[in-house]
Amino acid sequence: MFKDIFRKTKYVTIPSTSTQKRTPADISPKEPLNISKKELPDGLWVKCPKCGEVLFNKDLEENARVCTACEHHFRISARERLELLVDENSFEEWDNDILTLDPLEFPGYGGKLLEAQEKSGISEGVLTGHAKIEGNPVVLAINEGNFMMGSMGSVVGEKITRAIERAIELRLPVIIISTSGGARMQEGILSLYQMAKTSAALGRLAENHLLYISVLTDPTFGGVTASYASLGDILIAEPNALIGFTGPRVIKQTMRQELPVGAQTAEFNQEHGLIDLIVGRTQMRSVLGRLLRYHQEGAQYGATV
Amino acid sequence: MFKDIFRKTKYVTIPSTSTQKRTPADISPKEPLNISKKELPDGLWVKCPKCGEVLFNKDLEENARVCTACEHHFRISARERLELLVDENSFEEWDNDILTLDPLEFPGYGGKLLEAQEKSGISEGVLTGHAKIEGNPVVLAINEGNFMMGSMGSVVGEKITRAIERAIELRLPVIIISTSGGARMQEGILSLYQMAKTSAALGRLAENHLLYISVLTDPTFGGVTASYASLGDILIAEPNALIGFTGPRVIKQTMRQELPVGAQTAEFNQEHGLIDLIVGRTQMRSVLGRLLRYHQEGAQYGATV
Amino acid sequence: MVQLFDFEKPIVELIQKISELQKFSAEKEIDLSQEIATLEKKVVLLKQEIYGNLEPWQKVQIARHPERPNFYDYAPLLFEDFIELKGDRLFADDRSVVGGIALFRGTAVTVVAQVKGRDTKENIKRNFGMPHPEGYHKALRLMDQAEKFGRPILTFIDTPGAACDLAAEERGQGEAIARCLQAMSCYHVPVISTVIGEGGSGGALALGVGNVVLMLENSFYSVIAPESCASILWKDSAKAKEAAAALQFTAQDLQRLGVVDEIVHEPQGGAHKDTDHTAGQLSLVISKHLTSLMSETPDVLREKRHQKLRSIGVYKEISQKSLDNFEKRLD
Amino acid sequence: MVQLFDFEKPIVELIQKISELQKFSAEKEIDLSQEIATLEKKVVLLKQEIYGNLEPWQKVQIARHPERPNFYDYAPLLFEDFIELKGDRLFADDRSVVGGIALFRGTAVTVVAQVKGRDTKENIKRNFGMPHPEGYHKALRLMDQAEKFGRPILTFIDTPGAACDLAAEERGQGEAIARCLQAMSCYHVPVISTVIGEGGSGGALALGVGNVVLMLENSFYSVIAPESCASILWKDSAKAKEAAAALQFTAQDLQRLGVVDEIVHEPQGGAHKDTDHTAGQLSLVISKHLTSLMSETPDVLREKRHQKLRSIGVYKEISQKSLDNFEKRLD
Ligand SMILES: [Zn+2]
Ligand SMILES: [Zn+2]
Repeated sequence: MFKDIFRKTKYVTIPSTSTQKRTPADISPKEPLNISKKELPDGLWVKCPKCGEVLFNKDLEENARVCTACEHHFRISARERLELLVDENSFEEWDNDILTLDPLEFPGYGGKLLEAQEKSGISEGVLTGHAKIEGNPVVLAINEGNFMMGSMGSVVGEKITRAIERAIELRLPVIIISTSGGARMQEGILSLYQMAKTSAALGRLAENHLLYISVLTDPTFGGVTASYASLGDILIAEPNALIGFTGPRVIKQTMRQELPVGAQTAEFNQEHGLIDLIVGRTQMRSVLGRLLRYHQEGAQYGATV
Repeated sequence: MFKDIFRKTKYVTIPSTSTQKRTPADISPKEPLNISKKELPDGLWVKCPKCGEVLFNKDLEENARVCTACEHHFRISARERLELLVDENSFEEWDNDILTLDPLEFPGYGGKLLEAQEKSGISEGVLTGHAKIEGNPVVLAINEGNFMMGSMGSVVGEKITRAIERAIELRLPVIIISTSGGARMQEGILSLYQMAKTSAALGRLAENHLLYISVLTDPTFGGVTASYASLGDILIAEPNALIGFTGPRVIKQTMRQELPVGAQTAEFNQEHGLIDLIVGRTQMRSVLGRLLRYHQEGAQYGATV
Repeated sequence: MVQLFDFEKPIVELIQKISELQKFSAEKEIDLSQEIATLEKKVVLLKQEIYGNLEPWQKVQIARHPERPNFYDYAPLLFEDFIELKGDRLFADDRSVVGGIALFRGTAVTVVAQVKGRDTKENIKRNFGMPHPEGYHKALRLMDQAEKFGRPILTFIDTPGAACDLAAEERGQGEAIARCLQAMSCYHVPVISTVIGEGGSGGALALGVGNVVLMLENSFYSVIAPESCASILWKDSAKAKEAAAALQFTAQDLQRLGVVDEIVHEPQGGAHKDTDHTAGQLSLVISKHLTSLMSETPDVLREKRHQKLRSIGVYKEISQKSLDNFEKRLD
Repeated sequence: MVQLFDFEKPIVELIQKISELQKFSAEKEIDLSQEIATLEKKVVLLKQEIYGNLEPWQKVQIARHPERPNFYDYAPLLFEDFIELKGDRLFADDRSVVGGIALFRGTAVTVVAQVKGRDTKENIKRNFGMPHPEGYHKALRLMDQAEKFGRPILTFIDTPGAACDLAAEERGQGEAIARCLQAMSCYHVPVISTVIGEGGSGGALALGVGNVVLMLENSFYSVIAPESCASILWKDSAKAKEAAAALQFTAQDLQRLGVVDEIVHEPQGGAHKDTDHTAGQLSLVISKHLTSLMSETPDVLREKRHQKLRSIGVYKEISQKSLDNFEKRLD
């Protein structure tokens, strides 16, 4: 059943934004994750959108796509993340045979789905499966930000729910790595209730005393923040990742409230008591590995089920 | 076993303070509950310390010692409160045979105890027992503010703990009515750990799915706020009662912070989400009766023990 | 005076016309009773036509009607007693969420409801019915207590959405909602959630994880406000009407999609035309479901609620061969 | 340079005298080795006498010594790994309370500790080691997780007391502490609480509900700060020394009173004279108790902790006859 399905992204991805300082307006549901995809002539160089440093693409790859000058974390795909985190050849993908329908026949949804599939190279906004991290078996779900902002419709909700249910069967810990604009409006109420469905599954996981680590990456918002992404026993964020419930643009539009610089960053969230740990991408594997080890079944003194 | 042990207070109690507006400095651990006891020649008249109205003592008694002009709640003794709350002849006192020792041989403690006993007419700072409120059986504990500020030493902690333990045996709800300056320093660490002891007993009560209503009256502070008084399923306060952890005088002395007028009142606490209900003394019996009725054993759909 | 919608104007105009005719008939002593009777029949038909075929956007308008009854209007009609319990025990008492213990047809229940204000002053106090995290923490505290004491839970949903300001972000709006979802899904007591007005997104769903989900006929319950949807999709919030149709968020839509179990009838024109009648309908429907839920064991109740949630979603599972083809296309 | 206390001055003066004699002896080439040897023996005796008979008030001074090792000094010496976890998930991360998951001699444990600052800047950040409600909420969250995952809990107490300001009152300081007390008393995992510096009142007790309570030799643990006690009783906070004696709050007193189970030895003069040694002692004693606790079943552990709490307190039960006499006296 174990199958290596890592895919290489085919393009050098260069976000075109040149914002030097992180302000909350950097993200809104309207903004695609990779703002543009320009291929440099030789594909060798990338300019850091934060510090402006021009980086060897190879150096960037080797540094987990974290700027070697300023530690800016470039957005990466679910499969890139998988490759960075899990033990080689340990990933077994689950439920990639569940495909999205258009139950509301929502204007334009069909086209958007096809486009997202082309762009991301995967069938939906989350990758789920079983893997090992530093030898520790774990059930893993990773949002794909390139797929309609990683938004949650019926399929994302179903795949995450099934992954959690299998973790309960297998008595394994769960790690979910979020990148999402929230619930996917094109599936209406069905998307909204995926929040309840995934949360319910996590409720069962918690009652089974199984560990759930939620890793929040840039950006995580809306119905995903308000469901599975916030329900971790341990919440880890990548540095400077924007995390919140309402996007800054909506706050500005509806409340006429301009968020201060630095609002909704990982650091802001930690200051306000909402995040356990901020972990740089290059350290993530080690920290997850240690946390999994300290929660191994049998390591416990006597969990009270 | 049922025994009517209501006692009438022997004096007309007139607090001498003439503060018109409630400010936090009204209470401190140094301040006795009834600031002075002046007997008016005929004992017929009492002046309201809040609005200054001169009231017929008889009218005041008939109105549960609540000022008929401004609704100021006069401080009352545990036995007066008992009489106001429970069904006639329904009170059975428990554990009045536990007496206080002076384990640290603390300077002046022995004398203070005797004085408090003389003044309050009871042996310690809490009255416990079994009673009925509007026909609903309940275990009741009432702090006696006249006994060393209702402070908690070994005996108060032990009596409250025993009352809770008996409630578990009898499967009865518990109501504790607090008036206290906090832990009693003259018994040192033993007083401090009464906070843990009473909280532990309430933990068992909660695990048994038995109702605990905590009624906070003026004043409730320190180690009592930081233990049994705050652990109610439902927290009820009397109007304008001062409730807090640190007394306003200590805050002023240690932090050089002057509390705003109205701080630490029941209303302030409710505004800050810390109190469920503010109930005037004349309504207390009815509200407690209804709450007890709605929590009767057997009324539940299916509590999950 | 009750505020009128555009779509109601033909009815009002016709009624006005009748009254003019009556006046004319009286003044001029001309018998127009037959004509008037015909017109009055036409009013009935017109009402049936208009109110019976409300478009989604019209329902949104009714659901947001400033005189639409809120929880405080229904409470004294639904309950023999209601003891309001306040506060999250952490930070504040959020007045956009109201809760407590009520007596419903003789059964003690825990009630949690979202409440909008009736005027500007009250709306400021209640933040226009948009709860902050402390509102959800209060809801959670009261519902946890219902679970502890085996008391059924009734929730009433009526919010444009959760508060969307800096304060809400600072205090963890997302987690507050998520905790409600998780907790509600795990309770062993009957939970009935009723949408009585606006059901705005995650902020509404936080009280919506019922064994039974009910909706008043003219309420709506949506993943996103129609204006925001239009603004995101078509960069034009004025296209809210189109968005309202696309989102399929009426009670009838949601029943079809398996989210709503029963629709509670409103008087013609909306609940605000007759609060007593609406409350009576609500009471009947809630009572019927509560009786039925209370006949189940706690474990079964919980499992059924879970299964209900579990089943929401539309997708297809494809064969391995189709999958291979699909993947080839992507490569 | 390490700050000196008055009571240490005779030792320092004697050491200075010896060094003067040595200098004098070297300069003048006079043999004073015998005199110096005698004086050096006297230093040892003087140290034993002074440090071995510290009065309560002197222990308070050592416990509050600005260079007394805090949790962050011990952590790398006690644990093979320590992953700090922050926040209460409600309002803020309180830096006067530090917690996380640590590896202690191969066992994963949850650690919660109070931490004072080492300088003014850090003290402001850590509020002088005085936790606000969010600190206790964080502690509770982390300890609840330890219970969930069956992980032993180690708490380290070092606070002058819970924060005593308006903000603390607004956010429910009393309830926050009470919730810790109740939760800790109900856990099924081993809980070891160690007072490493100041144990200030309810704010300290909130982390003190252990199966085993340990105290460093020169720490103290009191129902009230001696200054406040003196101020209340004798209207004179300068009488703190007398209050310190009356309150009986040293490790030795608390062991006698049944609260403290074992005293952890400090190097002569206090922990700050040798942090490594103190950490080694701490590790040994904690390890011994942890091993012993982990051999019990969860239910037994919980019951024993409960019984320990249950037994704290001194009072007498009198006969009915004595009671009658007592009541007569009061009538
Ligand atoms: Zn850079
Ligand atoms: Zn008055």
